[in-house]
Amino acid sequence: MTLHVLYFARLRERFGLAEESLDFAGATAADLVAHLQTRGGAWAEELAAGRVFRVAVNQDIVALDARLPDCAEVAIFPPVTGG
Amino acid sequence: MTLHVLYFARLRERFGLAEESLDFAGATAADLVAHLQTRGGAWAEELAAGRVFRVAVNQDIVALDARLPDCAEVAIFPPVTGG
Amino acid sequence: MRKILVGAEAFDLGVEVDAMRRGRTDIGAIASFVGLARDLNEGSGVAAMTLEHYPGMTEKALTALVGEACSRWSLLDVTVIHRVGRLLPGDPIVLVAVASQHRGEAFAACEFIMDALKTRAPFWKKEETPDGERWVEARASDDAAAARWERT
Amino acid sequence: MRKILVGAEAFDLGVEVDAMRRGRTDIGAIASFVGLARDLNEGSGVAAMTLEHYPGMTEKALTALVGEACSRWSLLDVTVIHRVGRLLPGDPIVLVAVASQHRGEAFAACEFIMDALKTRAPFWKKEETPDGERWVEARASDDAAAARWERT
Repeated sequence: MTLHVLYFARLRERFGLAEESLDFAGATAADLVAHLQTRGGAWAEELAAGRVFRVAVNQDIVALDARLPDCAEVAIFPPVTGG
Repeated sequence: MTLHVLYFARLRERFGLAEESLDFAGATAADLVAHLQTRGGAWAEELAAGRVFRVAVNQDIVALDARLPDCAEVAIFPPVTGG
Repeated sequence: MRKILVGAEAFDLGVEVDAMRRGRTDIGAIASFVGLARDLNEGSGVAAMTLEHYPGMTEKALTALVGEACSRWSLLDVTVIHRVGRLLPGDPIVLVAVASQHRGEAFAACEFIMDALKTRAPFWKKEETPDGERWVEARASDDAAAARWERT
Repeated sequence: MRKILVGAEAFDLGVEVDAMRRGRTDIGAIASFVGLARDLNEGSGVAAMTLEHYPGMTEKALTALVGEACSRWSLLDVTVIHRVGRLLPGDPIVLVAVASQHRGEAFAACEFIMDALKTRAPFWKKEETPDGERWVEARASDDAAAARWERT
């Protein structure tokens, strides 16, 4: 499936990337995270087990076992700190 | 002792009196209330046992058994309804 | 920095809150409240209301409850303004604004001051309704709201 | 009547609250909150901060949490404004104003919206300190504040 993936705040800076389109063979948010970890470097570090980050699918925050619909907009970002 | 007594809101209207100076022989706020009840009419009615009113001595709300200092400013009024 | 005002004049929330924060960079949170005269109360239309108070005791009571708020929470500034006299539906009656470093304290202190004011400050409302004038009765819900803040 | 706005522009609390009450006589209570940029956080001086957000999801998240507030409390109007971009100490960041017939609901909904916004709306703060730039870390106290509103 094709995904549009967005990164925000510290993750955007550490990955050096705000957004990308991905052809992706997995099924869930956890699969996507595992795939991104294989890129190594900041990807492996920031998305490692035990690191705290959030995943939103089509602009709703989801749990890591959420299934990804085709053409989904997926965003990965640190816990929010607004207000 | 001499007291300066003030009445507010519904009590002021029913007594037809906003303030008065009183020579008073009693000791407590309850004594003053009993004395005022003897005036009969609205006084007896509004200050009867079971009616809800407040007494302030020198601008602090007190319980009925509070002793009255000489020259005290005593106010009798309905429960407050500001804000 | 506390400002306590009782009078007939209208107030402006924006002006009061701007005055609190002007020239300061240590305030993180300002919680505020405005109470307004409604056109309906206890099922009757209200054409106007008149607020009576006990001059002297009013300021003393407000000062005491603001002081209590300042001793319970870490506050940077407090403003309380309460109008008296005749007011029309839609008119602001009371303003409470509380500045603090953090929002939890600002919210708690602002609500505490309003709840305490409702039961401890000597104001009385008289409403003009189609059936004539009537004094507003104290509400049990206001006593309950104030009692929430009592510490054991 | 709900107004939700995310942008770089400054806002004016007085203007927003006046807009809520203008021409109405049914509002009894307006609780409002303004969050401001402070010059100190976590022990470091803060010269400025930059707020980043997730355009689209921000508005969706704010709309959802305002809708949740409207379903939990009887509200007459709600305004939420959140700024993004670079802000200086003393600058207002966020405004929440809630109009209701009664103060208890206005206070509760206003505080709920702020607590929910802190944990559910995609904003991130980056501070400029003497030691360089740093992203603000999420605070456990914000999670705790939001959890207070969870219904069992």
